[in-house]
Amino acid sequence: MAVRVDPARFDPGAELNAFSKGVGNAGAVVSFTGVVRDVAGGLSAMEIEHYPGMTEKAIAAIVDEAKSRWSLADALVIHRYGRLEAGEMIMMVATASRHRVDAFQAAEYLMDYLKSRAPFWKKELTRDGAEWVEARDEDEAALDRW
Amino acid sequence: MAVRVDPARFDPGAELNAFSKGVGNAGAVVSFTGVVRDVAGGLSAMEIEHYPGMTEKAIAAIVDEAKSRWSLADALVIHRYGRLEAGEMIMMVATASRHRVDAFQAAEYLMDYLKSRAPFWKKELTRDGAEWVEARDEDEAALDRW
Amino acid sequence: MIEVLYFAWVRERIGIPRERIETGAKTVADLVEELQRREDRYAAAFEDLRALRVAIDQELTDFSASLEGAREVAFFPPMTGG
Amino acid sequence: MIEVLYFAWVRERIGIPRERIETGAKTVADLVEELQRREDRYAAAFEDLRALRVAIDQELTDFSASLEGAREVAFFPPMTGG
Repeated sequence: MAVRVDPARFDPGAELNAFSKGVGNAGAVVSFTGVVRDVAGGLSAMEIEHYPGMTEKAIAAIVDEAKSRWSLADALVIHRYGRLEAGEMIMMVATASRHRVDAFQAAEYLMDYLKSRAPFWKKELTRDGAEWVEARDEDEAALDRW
Repeated sequence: MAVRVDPARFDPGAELNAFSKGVGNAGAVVSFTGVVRDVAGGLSAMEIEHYPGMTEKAIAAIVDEAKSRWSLADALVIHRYGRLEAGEMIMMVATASRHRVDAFQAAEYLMDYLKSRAPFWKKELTRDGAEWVEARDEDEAALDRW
Repeated sequence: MIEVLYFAWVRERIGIPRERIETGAKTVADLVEELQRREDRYAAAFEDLRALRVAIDQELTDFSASLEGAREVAFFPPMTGG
Repeated sequence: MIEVLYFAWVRERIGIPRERIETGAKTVADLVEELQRREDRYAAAFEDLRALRVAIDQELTDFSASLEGAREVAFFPPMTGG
């Protein structure tokens, strides 16, 4: 299980291959990658703030919970912070299991909890200025299904 | 939307990166990769038979149905056939959407239908001989949720 | 004349991947009966129809389907892709 | 002495990312009241507690939580990671 909170760019394809190589006989690998979207009004960049120390702990706790709920051979979470340009990868989650349903469920669970329970805050920088992204009710509601 | 039915090996990481590059502003990319598992008794290889002509049509119909159900910027299906050694990639699905839930749901849908509605048949070659993999009731049942 | 295709263990039991058949069968079920009567290897392949799937012109269908206008009929076990 | 941290727009409204505070507050809510009374920028940051989250020693908690033994308290808006 690996958790990386790092401002540096990463290569999702290389990460997926390295992760898959390490999972041995797991059979099913699911990945999610999130990209900085261009927004109406022209997003020039995004700034992600986080809470060093708590971030790693919170993500580790989310991964541990996923491991207790599903049969996982391995899991990977990469989340960047700092300034990111439109089109850049923000984050990645990967899960490996013998069973595809477990790999899918665990990846969705990790995403739902990373969205609302890991201490990251996004600020969108557009031509019109800078604005903190507001948490959406539907992201909070998504936690209820687990 | 790309569908490739091909005996050749592929590089999932390179496929993921190429796919992500092409989805523009979609934001959320989900991938699934399936690997030939080693089975008890020692799997030496797997042989995948398919129905040329029908396979491509059946997969295209499954992808079209996914597009009608979810908001998808793009989708990719790669499925190999012929002889595959343990540890080799069998297949890959990728989906891209503005919304992570759509990308996840569509990828799971594609996997469920590829399992039971695309004309592929797997034969496991072990030390003890060759045996056709039997369809599992739970794979058929998985279609009911959609 | 209909092109009849066999896949996976259906192909192995019958011993050939495809053949052209001159038939007056109106439905898939009629064709299956005709084949079952031919030889033991066909009887073995079509022993339990619940374990078989059928496609007409590369579209999944069922055993009651009409063969009218059909060019290609394929018999195979449930799929195991993915 | 408690280390108090602020993130995102809470940090921006208060103007500093962290400070050490000497306080007799028993709960997070007591500490918030104390801060609100300090200056307008604190009052602005803590205007609507429903828009805020709090962590004690890097664990999410709520405003009624006790500060006994706490070394670090952090205030921030709902998270928006992923």
